[in-house]
Amino acid sequence: MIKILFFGSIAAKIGRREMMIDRCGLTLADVVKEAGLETFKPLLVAVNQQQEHDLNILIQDGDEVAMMPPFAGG
Amino acid sequence: MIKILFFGSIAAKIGRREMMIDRCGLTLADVVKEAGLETFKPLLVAVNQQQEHDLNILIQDGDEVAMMPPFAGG
Amino acid sequence: MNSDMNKQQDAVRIQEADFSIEAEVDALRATSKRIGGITTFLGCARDFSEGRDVFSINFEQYAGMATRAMLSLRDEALEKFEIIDLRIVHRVTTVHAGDKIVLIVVGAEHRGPAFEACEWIIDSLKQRVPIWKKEVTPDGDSWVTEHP
Amino acid sequence: MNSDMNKQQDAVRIQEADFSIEAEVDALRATSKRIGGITTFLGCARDFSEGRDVFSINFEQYAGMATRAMLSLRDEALEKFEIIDLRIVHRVTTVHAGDKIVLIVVGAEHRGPAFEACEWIIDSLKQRVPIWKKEVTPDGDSWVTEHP
Repeated sequence: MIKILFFGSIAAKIGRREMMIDRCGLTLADVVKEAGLETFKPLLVAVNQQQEHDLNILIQDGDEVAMMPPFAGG
Repeated sequence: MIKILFFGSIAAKIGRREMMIDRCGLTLADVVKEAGLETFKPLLVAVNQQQEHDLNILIQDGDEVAMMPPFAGG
Repeated sequence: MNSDMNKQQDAVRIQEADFSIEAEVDALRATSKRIGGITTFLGCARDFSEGRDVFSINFEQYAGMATRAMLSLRDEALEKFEIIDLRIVHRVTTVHAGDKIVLIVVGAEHRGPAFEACEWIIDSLKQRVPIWKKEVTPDGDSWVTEHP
Repeated sequence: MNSDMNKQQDAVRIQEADFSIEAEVDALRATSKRIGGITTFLGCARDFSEGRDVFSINFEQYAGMATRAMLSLRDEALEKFEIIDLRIVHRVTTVHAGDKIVLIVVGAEHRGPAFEACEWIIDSLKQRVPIWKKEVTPDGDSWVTEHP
């Protein structure tokens, strides 16, 4: 099971904050596509709370993937 | 009457904080000499609470002249 | 080890509650008498942004990752600059004009590195810490996308 | 005019008493809701200097000229940088390790000018405000001559 989290304007756009995917062998790019965010730019992605720039990595069962718009703290 | 004020290490060196001179037609350089500070370096001088770099100006009766080592606030 | 851990986590916090600048500066000063200069940056909510009135700002964080990113900023700054210690507190809640949002406190022996580090931390925080804000304006809600 | 004068003199002070950072920052924030970033610099007494222990530091000022010089620094900074307001408080008394000496608080719409102005003010204060300090050390008294 892969847990996807949505934040900020992305959560507002998608209308939810969380989504589960129960499939194996997905790349990070596949997960972004499953979430319907392949055209969302700029999109920041984190895997298990670490920012990840390589969309080709394989996502493992139990991973937490976050879909994030650019940060705006401070 | 010209009032001369001494500050910081200069007051410590000269052993007093104030001195009066009752003479006319003195330049700032003369006043520095009267105070015995012509060889003290670096010496900052203020006339009536404004820093003064021109030692040739004439000091007027009633002026307040300050003999100051480099500042060390903060 | 455990008390070091607590100390470090106390030095970097994300919270709803308002904070005291004095208390954070005092906590920093208590860590070393070698500190000669302390710089702070306080970010406050303004009553307008890009020409519009702003009623309030709602903050949101990626809990966990945001704190981890701030801890790693702190470690990196302690490594990168000649400073003695630093603290970061960021509120995640709804704030109004004049309210405090973020505080960075940096202590060093000399002021140059304290200024450098303080500015680097707030710049880096905006780029690396997963926090977002939505401004509530007369024209509706608006997610802030730039790093001003 | 009179109340402007009072406000300005309150914003720049030389005093024996300790000061509150929070109170100074609050006083600054009260002047405008357009302030988005506040930088501060706090100078503290260290317990050693140039490798020697320091028991205490005695400050001395040219009363009158020191305040005038600080007021003119403030005016110049408000002119020179894109900032909204600023405050300067300097203690002139005997302080010990860890004691607060000087505080500069700068408020601006954006943080860049606030950092720039704050650093410029402390640098300029050291060069232009007639204040001196004598360190009391195990080897005797020593006037501080450098601008570190």
